[in-house]
Amino acid sequence: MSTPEMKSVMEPAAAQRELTLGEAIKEALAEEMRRDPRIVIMGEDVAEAGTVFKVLSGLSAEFGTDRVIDTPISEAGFTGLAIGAAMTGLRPVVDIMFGDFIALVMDQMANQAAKVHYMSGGKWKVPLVMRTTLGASRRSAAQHSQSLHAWFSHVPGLKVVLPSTPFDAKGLMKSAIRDDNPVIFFEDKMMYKLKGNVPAEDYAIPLGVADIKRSGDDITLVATSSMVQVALGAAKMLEDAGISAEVVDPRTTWPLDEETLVESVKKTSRAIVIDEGYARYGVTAELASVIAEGAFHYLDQPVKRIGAMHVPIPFSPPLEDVTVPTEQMVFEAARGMCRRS
Amino acid sequence: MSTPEMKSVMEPAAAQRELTLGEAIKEALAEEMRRDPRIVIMGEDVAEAGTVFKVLSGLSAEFGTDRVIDTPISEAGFTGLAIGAAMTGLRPVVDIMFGDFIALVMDQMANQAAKVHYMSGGKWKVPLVMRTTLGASRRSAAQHSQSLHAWFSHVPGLKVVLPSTPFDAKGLMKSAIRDDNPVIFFEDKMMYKLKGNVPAEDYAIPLGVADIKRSGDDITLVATSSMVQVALGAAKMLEDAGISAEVVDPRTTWPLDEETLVESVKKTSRAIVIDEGYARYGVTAELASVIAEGAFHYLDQPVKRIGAMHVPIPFSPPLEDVTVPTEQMVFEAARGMCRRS
Amino acid sequence: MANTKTSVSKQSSSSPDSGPDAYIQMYRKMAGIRLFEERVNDLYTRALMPGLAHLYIGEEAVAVGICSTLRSDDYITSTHRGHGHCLAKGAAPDRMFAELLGKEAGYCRGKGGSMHIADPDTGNLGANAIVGGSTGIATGAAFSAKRLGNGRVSVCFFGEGALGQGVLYESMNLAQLWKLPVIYVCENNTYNEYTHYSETTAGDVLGRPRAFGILAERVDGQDVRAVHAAAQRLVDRARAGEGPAFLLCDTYRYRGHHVGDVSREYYRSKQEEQKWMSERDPIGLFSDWLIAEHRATAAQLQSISAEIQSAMDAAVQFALSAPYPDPSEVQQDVYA
Amino acid sequence: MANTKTSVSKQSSSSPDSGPDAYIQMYRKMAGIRLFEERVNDLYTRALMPGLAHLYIGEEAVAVGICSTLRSDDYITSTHRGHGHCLAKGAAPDRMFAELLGKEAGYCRGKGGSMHIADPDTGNLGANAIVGGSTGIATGAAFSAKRLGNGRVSVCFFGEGALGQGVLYESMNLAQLWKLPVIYVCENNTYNEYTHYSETTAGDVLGRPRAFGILAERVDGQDVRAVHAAAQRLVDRARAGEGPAFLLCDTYRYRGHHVGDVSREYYRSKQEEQKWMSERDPIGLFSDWLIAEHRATAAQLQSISAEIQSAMDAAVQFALSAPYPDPSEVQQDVYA
Ligand SMILES: Cc1ncc(C[n+]2csc(CCOP(=O)(O)OP(=O)(O)O)c2C)c(N)n1
Ligand SMILES: Cc1ncc(C[n+]2csc(CCOP(=O)(O)OP(=O)(O)O)c2C)c(N)n1
Ligand SMILES: [Mg+2]
Ligand SMILES: [Mg+2]
Repeated sequence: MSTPEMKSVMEPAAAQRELTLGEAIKEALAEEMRRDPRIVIMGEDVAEAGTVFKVLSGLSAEFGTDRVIDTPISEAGFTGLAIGAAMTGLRPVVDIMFGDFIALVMDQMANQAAKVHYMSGGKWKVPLVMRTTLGASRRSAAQHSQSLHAWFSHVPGLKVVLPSTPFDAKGLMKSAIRDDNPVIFFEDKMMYKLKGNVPAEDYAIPLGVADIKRSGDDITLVATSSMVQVALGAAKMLEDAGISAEVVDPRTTWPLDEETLVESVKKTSRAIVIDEGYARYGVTAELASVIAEGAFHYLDQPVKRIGAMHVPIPFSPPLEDVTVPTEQMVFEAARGMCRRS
Repeated sequence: MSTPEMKSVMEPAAAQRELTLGEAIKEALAEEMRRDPRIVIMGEDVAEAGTVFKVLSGLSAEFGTDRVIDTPISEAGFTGLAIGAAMTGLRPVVDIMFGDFIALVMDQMANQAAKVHYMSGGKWKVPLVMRTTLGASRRSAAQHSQSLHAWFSHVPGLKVVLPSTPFDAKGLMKSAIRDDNPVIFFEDKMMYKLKGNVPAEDYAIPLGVADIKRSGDDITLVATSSMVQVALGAAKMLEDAGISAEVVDPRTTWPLDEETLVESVKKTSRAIVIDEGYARYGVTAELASVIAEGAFHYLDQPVKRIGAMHVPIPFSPPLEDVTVPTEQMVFEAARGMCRRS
Repeated sequence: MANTKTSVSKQSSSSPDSGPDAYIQMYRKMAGIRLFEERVNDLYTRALMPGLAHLYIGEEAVAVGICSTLRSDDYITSTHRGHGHCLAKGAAPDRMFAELLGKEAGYCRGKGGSMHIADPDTGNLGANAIVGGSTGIATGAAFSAKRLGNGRVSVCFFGEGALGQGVLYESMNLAQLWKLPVIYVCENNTYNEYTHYSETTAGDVLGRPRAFGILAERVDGQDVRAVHAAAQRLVDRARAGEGPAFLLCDTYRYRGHHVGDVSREYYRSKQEEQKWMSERDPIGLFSDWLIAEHRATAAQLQSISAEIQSAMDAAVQFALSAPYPDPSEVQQDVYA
Repeated sequence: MANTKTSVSKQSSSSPDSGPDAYIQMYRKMAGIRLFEERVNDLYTRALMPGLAHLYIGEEAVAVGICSTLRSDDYITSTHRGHGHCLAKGAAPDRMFAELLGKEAGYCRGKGGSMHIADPDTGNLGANAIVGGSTGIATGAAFSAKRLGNGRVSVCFFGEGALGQGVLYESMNLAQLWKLPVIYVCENNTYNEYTHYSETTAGDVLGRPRAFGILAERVDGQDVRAVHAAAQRLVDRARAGEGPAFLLCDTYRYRGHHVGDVSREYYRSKQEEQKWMSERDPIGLFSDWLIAEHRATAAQLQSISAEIQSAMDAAVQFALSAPYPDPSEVQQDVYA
């Protein structure tokens, strides 16, 4: 559950502290805000309400509504404002309530934030973090359930983070905040209550370093965000079926740690890529291509991709349930692949 | 240069008529507008100016400014308006001047147009065509040079068309207009003056049918939009080097004709995918994955992907020139692959 | 450029179309919405309804006052808080409940749910879960109506939170430039989720449409007769080809932003809620008036409520026992 | 909610800061922009400049009138028609030309080009090729200035075409809510590319900022003294913490939308162009005034022009002979 660099902070007894993923994110923000007065948070209902998911509860009490700022429902407007603020001495953290609403900020993020540094010949910088959500299964229907991180991953100039555990969430958030580039931080709504080990000491996890969440020999499950949990669940089922699965979490889709992915598959010679976005023209396509290219001669069958079904997410529970990858799906796919060869 | 269904219209002498790609698009629009009074065109400077690329010159004279309508610079607003109009009895064709500006309409297209039919349980329809551009090389810098069709290709409910010849452009535009779904039609700015055979008779090319633009045995070059022309150029160079390249044009990224792509690679056992969007998390990733999965046991080396370099497009000519795929690049990559094995 | 019309003609709040029957009809609709929403609350708190439920309780006079001036082929677009609009425009409670429960018999075969009720038969272009997301759509329906000459008008309902979305201004500019028959109905219920609208809304709300040359009026959104009268004028005007209008309705949501929003003290006081409920209840005010004006007796109104209650019982029962769509339907209707 | 301030105090158009030297300085800047743009035209038509060139000729009084009231650490954002703003804010012609030609010595090492000149040393946050794309950025710079208490103001230049973009309204709402020191400068040069602004702009332009409670004024954009005086008031006010303002400047672009736009008869008449050039030329009007008021002689002004001409010769020469960036630079500066 840790990168080599992080081992040291994981070992001591202090590491036994448990936080939810939501708490881990809040703690990262609070610690960084104490350290750096340039950090401000802005978004809809982030202050007294602490966001609709209550992730930021208490921050406005500690830092004041001057630093934890409620905005109008103007995603493009306050994102643009945050970009300008980031260029001129502040370090804004922007909250976009549902990942579906990033559709409203694509111009600001892709045409402005992502390009300012390059277009200015390296002179202006945009140290901005955008926090938003992804993930279905909440019966929220088509406009509140998408996982659109592939859009941002496609745009040079942006970095894209997808934490899968409380430990990672805190360490990655610290790096995101300290980064001088626009970083988008996608949080799976269904994981906010997930508990995990988070040491009390200060640590940061570098962006661009994948993590082997579980070692195995027979098949590599590359998974992102909450799909890491799904993959870990499937790995347990596979273990019972006598199959040893390695679970690799890229943690950031950009920068992408190709080497760790490829090395794992060189070892196992089979791979499934699991991501909650649409598989078509999505993250699974890139990760599968990187593996297929890097581990070509080691693969004994095609890389399998599992993502959201290519349909708008339906409201009705029995319909929604078949659109998202499950442990059972991953288990069956993996077992099939391990049997076949 | 034609699908089986289209053969008949290609054969007769009438087929010797030449049009530019821009003229072919205009002719398709004009013929459909004569046929169907529900079609209206709207966008910035589409009427008297006939668009900044002059593609629609003369249409407002024939159909009046009631059907070829200049709009304010409000991409999201008039796209939303067109969606509502499409739901209620019209068939709008919306013009987004530069493909970079689709960043402003992602909410309208991905959260509204793409989902209306599904969310309403199949009751409302959105027969809308969005025409826009892609392609670099015009020294237009980072905000006027992107090829962002991967974003739309990722969204279920949308169809995405990328014509590579005047013949295809006309036939695909007719299908796009007659389609009852939102269809985005990407035109490469650098191809408007490209000439080609366009028969005078009415024809339509179905969406979702790939076209083998050139037959060959040694390697498959899968290419989209103007990259088809690049691939054809490279194929000629390869021929001189004794290598027989097949050029396959999917013509639509969604629906995607997987079978034609896979069958070609089963024959040649080598593939390069070329698309002018960013390769990372882009169209090349999906096409390469489909091939790697479908023709796995036939491939003798990894599918190679060639796309735009992962940088904002720079203004300076010597910099911009190295960011886009060229015939030379494709030639060298293909020759390397054919030598290696 | 068009002139800015800022004058508001003060008319009597009873309108010619609203005879006694029409008023009873409006009462019936308002009570129907209230009781529908109570059932939703009940279903939700009993964990029988999946997803989120944003109740319209307290705002009934707006939807009913407006929709009672519309033809059944006129268009509306609605919001995340959309049950009231859909019912006022003619949706049947049984198929509404079925949709809210994700059942095949629902208006969208269960695919849309609470935030996406849509129905061509009643001119309902769809509720929308993107704040401000339907302003373009409503404007486009008006564009079609004008182009096709079918005399329809289009009503765009939205909360005051949508004043934060730029696309609203883009749409209003287009509507006024092209003189489209669209009415923008801003339901100012005082809160954007958990934030008071004064913290998110600078300047003067009516000044915004007026800056685009759009006729804009403000009305007491708890007075169904006033809403109806204002709407009648604006709708008639739009239908006559005189262009778009904007109607600001002051109102209040009695319940939480959604059913789960129960501890509200940190953003609004119990007293404030109590004051609205006891002094400005749209159904209470209207029934008092109906009785005082001898247009109905208390007993008549009670029997209407009783009638609706049993209709709601049946509707809920219908929805609860209706089957879910078959999972194989999931890939249907992605494309037309 | 803030009050709507609509009053415009009429003051004398000469402002206290503008002594004789300041006026000569403004003249020098305006002539400099004009001559710079003539060279751009020349370079472009001789096919020495890649890409597109949108000339500012005819609009010089706006950029100079405004920027002459700014400190060098104040911020501006600019547009596709941005050369004038950049020069007025202090950019050096040689590095501007170098950027326009894609040379390494350019402000952006050739990576930005004509539409993306940016320069931290002169507070230039960057020209922007997305219409309306910088309204948020300019507002954000004002947010920083207020937060950091550094007394800076931010000026957002945009053409009247940007009135079509919703993000402008979102930004203005934020600016007024938070009382940010930002001035929105709308350069109404009458055309959105090839379309008259009256076909794209409903209602009353000044009503738009005013609806958000923003102080808004209109000024003759061909009269640099009037622009300067109005700007001085609004900038002082913003710097004093009194919040944002909007300045509408009526102006005209003499040339095509871009250099290649030469046959313009289908959207505007030669007479119209002629009238503006002969009667409303900002440089002509200003030099007449300087001479009439004995603040300069014709000979002095001529010698200034001659000086600038030779400076431009040198600047163009510098840019033409400067090297291109090495292709290996293409992957630098994607990330900080
Ligand atoms: C674009 C967008 N941003 C944010 C949200 C989340 N959200 C849902 S309802 C709401 C508040 C809406 O307030 P208002 O428009 O006043 O409607 P009300 O709920 O008061 O009826 C918000 C912020 C959303 N659905 N869409
Ligand atoms: C979002 C967007 N839409 C369209 C364009 C294409 N475009 C470039 S300049 C222009 C006209 C701008 O008019 P205006 O704002 O009045 O500025 P002017 O050119 O008159 O200075 C248009 C439509 C663009 N660059 N960005
Ligand atoms: Mg509200
Ligand atoms: Mg203009």
